[in-house]
Amino acid sequence: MIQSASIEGLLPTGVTAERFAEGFRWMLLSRTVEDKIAALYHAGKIVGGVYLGRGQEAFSAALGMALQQGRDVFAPLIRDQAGRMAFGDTVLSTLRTYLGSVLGPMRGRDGNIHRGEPRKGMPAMISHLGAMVSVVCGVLMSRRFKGETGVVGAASIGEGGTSTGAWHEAMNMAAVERLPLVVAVANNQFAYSTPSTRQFACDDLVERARGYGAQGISIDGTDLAQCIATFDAAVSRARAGGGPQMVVGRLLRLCGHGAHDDASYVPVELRELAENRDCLKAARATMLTNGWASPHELELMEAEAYEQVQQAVAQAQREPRPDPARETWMPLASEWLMEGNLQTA
Amino acid sequence: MIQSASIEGLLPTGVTAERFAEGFRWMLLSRTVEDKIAALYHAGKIVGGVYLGRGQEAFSAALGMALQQGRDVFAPLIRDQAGRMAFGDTVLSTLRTYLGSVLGPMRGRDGNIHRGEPRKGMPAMISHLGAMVSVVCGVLMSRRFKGETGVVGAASIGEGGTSTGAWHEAMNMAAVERLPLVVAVANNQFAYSTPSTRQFACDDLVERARGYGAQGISIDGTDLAQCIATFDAAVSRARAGGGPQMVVGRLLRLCGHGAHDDASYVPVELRELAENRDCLKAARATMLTNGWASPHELELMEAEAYEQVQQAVAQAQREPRPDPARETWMPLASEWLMEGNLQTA
Amino acid sequence: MDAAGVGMVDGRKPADRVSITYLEAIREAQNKALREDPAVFLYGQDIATFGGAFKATKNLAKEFPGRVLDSPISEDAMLGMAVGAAIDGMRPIVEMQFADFSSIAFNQIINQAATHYWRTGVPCPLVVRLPSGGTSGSGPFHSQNMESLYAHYPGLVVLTPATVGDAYWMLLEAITLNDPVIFCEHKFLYYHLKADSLPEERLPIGKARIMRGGRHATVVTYSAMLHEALAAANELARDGFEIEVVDLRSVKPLDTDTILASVARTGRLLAVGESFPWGGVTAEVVSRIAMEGFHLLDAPPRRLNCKDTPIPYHPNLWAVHRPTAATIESSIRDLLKQ
Amino acid sequence: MDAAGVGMVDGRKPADRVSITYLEAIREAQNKALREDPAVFLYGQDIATFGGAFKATKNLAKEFPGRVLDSPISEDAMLGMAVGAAIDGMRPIVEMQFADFSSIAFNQIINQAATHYWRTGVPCPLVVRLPSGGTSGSGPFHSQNMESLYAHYPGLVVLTPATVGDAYWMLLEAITLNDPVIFCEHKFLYYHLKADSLPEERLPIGKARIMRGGRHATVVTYSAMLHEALAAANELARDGFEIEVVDLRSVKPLDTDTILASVARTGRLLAVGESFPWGGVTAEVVSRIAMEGFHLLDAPPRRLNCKDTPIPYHPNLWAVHRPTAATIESSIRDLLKQ
Ligand SMILES: Cc1ncc(C[n+]2csc(CCOP(=O)(O)OP(=O)(O)O)c2C)c(N)n1
Ligand SMILES: Cc1ncc(C[n+]2csc(CCOP(=O)(O)OP(=O)(O)O)c2C)c(N)n1
Ligand SMILES: [Mg+2]
Ligand SMILES: [Mg+2]
Repeated sequence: MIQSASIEGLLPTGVTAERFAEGFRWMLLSRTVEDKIAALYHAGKIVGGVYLGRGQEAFSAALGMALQQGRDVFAPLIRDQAGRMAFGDTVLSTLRTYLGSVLGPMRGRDGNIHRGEPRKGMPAMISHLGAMVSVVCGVLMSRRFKGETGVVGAASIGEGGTSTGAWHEAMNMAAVERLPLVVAVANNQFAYSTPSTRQFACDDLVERARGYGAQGISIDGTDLAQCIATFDAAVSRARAGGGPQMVVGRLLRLCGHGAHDDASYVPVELRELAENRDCLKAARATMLTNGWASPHELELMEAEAYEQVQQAVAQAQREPRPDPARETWMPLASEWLMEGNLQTA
Repeated sequence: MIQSASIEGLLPTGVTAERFAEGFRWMLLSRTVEDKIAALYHAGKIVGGVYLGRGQEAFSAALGMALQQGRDVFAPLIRDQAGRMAFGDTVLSTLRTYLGSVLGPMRGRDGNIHRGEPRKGMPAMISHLGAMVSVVCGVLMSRRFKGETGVVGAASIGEGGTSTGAWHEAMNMAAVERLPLVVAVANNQFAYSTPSTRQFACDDLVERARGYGAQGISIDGTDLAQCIATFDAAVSRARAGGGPQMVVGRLLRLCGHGAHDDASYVPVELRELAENRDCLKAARATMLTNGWASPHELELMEAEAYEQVQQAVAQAQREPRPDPARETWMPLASEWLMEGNLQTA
Repeated sequence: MDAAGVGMVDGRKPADRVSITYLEAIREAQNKALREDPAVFLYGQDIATFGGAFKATKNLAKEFPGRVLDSPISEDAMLGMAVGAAIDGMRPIVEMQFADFSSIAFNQIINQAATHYWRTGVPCPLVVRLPSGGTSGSGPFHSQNMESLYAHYPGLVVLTPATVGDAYWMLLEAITLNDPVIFCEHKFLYYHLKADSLPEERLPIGKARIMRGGRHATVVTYSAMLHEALAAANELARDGFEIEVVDLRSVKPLDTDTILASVARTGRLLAVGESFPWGGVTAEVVSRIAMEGFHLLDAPPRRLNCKDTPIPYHPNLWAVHRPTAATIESSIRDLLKQ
Repeated sequence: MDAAGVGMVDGRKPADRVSITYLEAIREAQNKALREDPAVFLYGQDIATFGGAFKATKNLAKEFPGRVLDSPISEDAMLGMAVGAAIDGMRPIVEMQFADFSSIAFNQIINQAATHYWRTGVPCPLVVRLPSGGTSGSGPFHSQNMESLYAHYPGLVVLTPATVGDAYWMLLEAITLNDPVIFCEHKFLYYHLKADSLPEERLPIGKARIMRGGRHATVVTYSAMLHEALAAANELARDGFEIEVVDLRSVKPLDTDTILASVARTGRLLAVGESFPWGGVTAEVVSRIAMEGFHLLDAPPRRLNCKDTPIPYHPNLWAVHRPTAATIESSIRDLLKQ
């Protein structure tokens, strides 16, 4: 029953041009959305905080693409704009949430990365890191009880989040139940300002897979082809009954923790290195080099993404904001069990 | 900074006859104490529950022996009667606690395995499994702040306790701080009634060491010589700055979870096997075979242990019980901050 | 869930049995729920083959194969798992081995389960069973009453059954609710409290019950303290005092109207709870009645809780740590004098 | 700790500065504690080089090398570690990045730290700093007030400073206490609240402060709500109502005497808190005054809390979720009519 971990460096990719291009499109769209959100944030137009996935689009998009909405479950985390959209979240839902439209999935009750649509297989994250992994386990248990087979559940986590007890308990539970869980660990070398040396003391977090009885794969998380091949394979193995899969992506966060943070704590050397590791630039270059798109076509794609985002912004900005007078303040589905509001008692 | 795990099967022991005999004495004393406590429990003389270390004496005693009271810290757990005494806890303190003497270290406020003497380097466990490991980390941090070197901290845990987030967080923290922590994982194949197959899904829990950046050793926890050699070595490595050490002992609990539990859920095969794996019997045989004690000497030792226990029982039974009228009901050390008792307000 | 199985215990009619305990009622409710709703499953430490630390799930794993599962010692993940299953349409019942260990699941309960419906509009129907409260010799970590903590957070229903019938019917109703329910079972009642049979009538969740009518004072309480309060009322009846005893049954929602109506009759209020004195159920009850029933009160309201220390292990200390019939009686006597 | 550094901020006299914020006072108190007591150290996420999510520890890692440490994202172990260090003689100050994340450390706080002295006789002196309370746009998991949870459990001191001076002096005093202290700092006050300098006088922990005298009604509150209450009192003063405003400062212990004395003067009580309505500080205050000051009250006491839902993210919703000067004012007006 127990799978030992295999730690692989480079995978033969076998990724088609179409699939690579699809990944590139999600990455591009994600970057475009987030650049816009960052600009809106600095213009004071955003409600609450902004946390970007800059530099992590390849890893995230590949995970989202490997899953099937309507069948699978995906609990994204902070830096998963690309993966969310690849899984089915829309630009409009994103901007509605950030701009505070009441038509967004959280109706103004929660915001930014906390948005989700559980009925569409995307649980809404709570802030407490690690807490969503066991929730995905629960959806998978539910599917098993219902006799649905071939369902895969995925959850994202940062390297910092692996220090939580919640993450550990969920990984262990998934392995004990041999659940079809894929956990994507984005090791972007920082948790807010904290470098990995203050976060964990093994060489590569993938070394933890074996201790859970999960299969572990460690990859360069900025290489789109490798990400696609790896997540496709991990999802297939999980779907086929291979038990939990842990994919660790080596990355660098190409921005601050949030839009408020200039990341001045990141050493200069690393920041310089960083720009050369921008996964979007790399994927764009691959598109060109392989002739999968001409410079003009790429420009068109970029313009298209930009246009899509502009439209969503315009629409979300026109939409109503939450109206406290129409808000029901009803935390229970069992409405008859709500007492009158104590405030005015 | 990172140590990779080494998983070793058999160790050259190099354990002297004296040291082996010392271990045997602690084991014998522990078994004698616990047999008495179990008898008292069934006679209705014990306050609260009783949890025994039967079958785990070798593993526990060896850990306690490897440490030095006054210098080191040891957070024992449920089945550590042998290790507690080897570290400095006494038969009398044990029986005072179980028999409810107010002169016991917990003064009737807490009982049985929850007793401790933090000032003597033995924190008092709370029931929540896993929670004591980070407490030991804290004592070690404290010693480091104070500039004390060569201090080792040890914590026990069962295989079931490794499923807690608390354990994970503490292991990781210890590795990040490279603390001189020795964690003894007693894999006795059951957590209460739950077999290991429902608890974890790796082959051997020692496989988790590497993922923390700790050194891992897996041994037969019923072989006293191997236990002594292993813990001596692990404690030395930790003391010398080698960072966290994880020792996994393969065991079988030779009793119910508590004295109330007949362990009927343990499969018959395993129970039969079990008797042959009684570490005390094995150590006794080793003593005899090697001529380290004659049958007569062993009988004397047994009689002596019995006598010691009987005396402690007699004394503890004569001692006063907690008197609620003399209890201060003072949860704060800052007494002036206690409000009057609300009850009679 | 229909009432077909009413009064049936272990498949036998109550007539065949001498009595049914509070614990058996809990087991039987789970049995019935498993029988009637395929969405129900049970998850907890040692609950399968072993039937649970208190035997609240005895035989259920055998009767419902694959639906009663042993969990690892991972309270946080247990609750996270339950939330995931619940939002996907299942109705998990999670047993904490002791209420005290729910402190590890605290985050998943208050932040994940409790907020889910409000944040997303998707209900999160699950029940967390908490074996609660003090029994002699159990000590600080196997005796806690946590209803006051959970009731503080929005989005939870917190139940505290005090009778065999309520243990049965309220658990069954809890399982049908589309919200996370914290079900506080009192360990002291598990074996001690017996009924001849399961009552056929039930009171819905959210309604308090007047357990004993009276006109001199009202005691509002719940769970094990109900029985201490009833004993105190019996004692006082000898001296001609008629004490009304209200069983809250659920502490959130809290049935203020029933308490107000009682205080309107008696003019005097004592709130009794076994949990810690700062805040909690008795503070909520007394403050509500002070606000909404100020002019009904003929004397200052009173509270009685356990002492403000961890729960002591030794029976000598434990016996005076929590309220008892004797301390309740003496508190009522003082109240009657005012 | 002596008072040598009084009024000194970042090594300069207050005269050199325009003002000092609530946040700077917290930083300065930690600075002074680190300077004067070698047993003090700081532990938390991103508190070293980065100076913390709110910059409450800015520059301290540089000034006190090796004594301000970044922790992994492990709130349970952070608190366990602090307990171990505390019982070994150190005085750890743990920063939670947001109060809300202390739900992960909950078990170590209520069961390990809070019980330690009572169980073993060995004190456990540590401070947990909780950046608490709502700020616009922060949502359900970055806005919580958890003082009511922690105050419920025996063995903890729970502080809720509302002024720059209290933030400073109470934190310093907290560090010297031999008990675990939950220090609830309000994020809304961090940058908004300024004082010209640190006051030289201080009130000890455990004493409430009458922030504004009055004779028509008493408002009892704490933390950020103090400022809303003062604004409401100002507004009412225009109409000739003199409202007495009591700042609790510490919610456990809770200074009942000061409240009683105030209610004796005014005959009317409103308790205001920002945490959830069920239980909590306002319930405790109202129930105590109902019990101990019943005959002092000329009208039923009142409470005002935030609404019984998770804390909403959108400013439109957030603005009406918690009490404000306007809702406090209207509640006082109603109270005055009774
Ligand atoms: C349990 C918990 N503690 C603290 C936080 C505050 N926090 C939010 S994001 C973050 C850093 C996360 O780092 P990592 O997991 O590496 O993800 P990254 O931000 O790098 O994508 C922290 C500490 C939190 N959300 N949850
Ligand atoms: C967090 C937590 N959950 C549940 C329990 C109840 N409990 C006490 S002992 C035990 C089994 C422990 O098993 P293991 O860790 O293997 O130790 P062993 O008893 O086998 O020595 C359980 C579930 C607990 N003490 N703590
Ligand atoms: Mg990171
Ligand atoms: Mg075990």
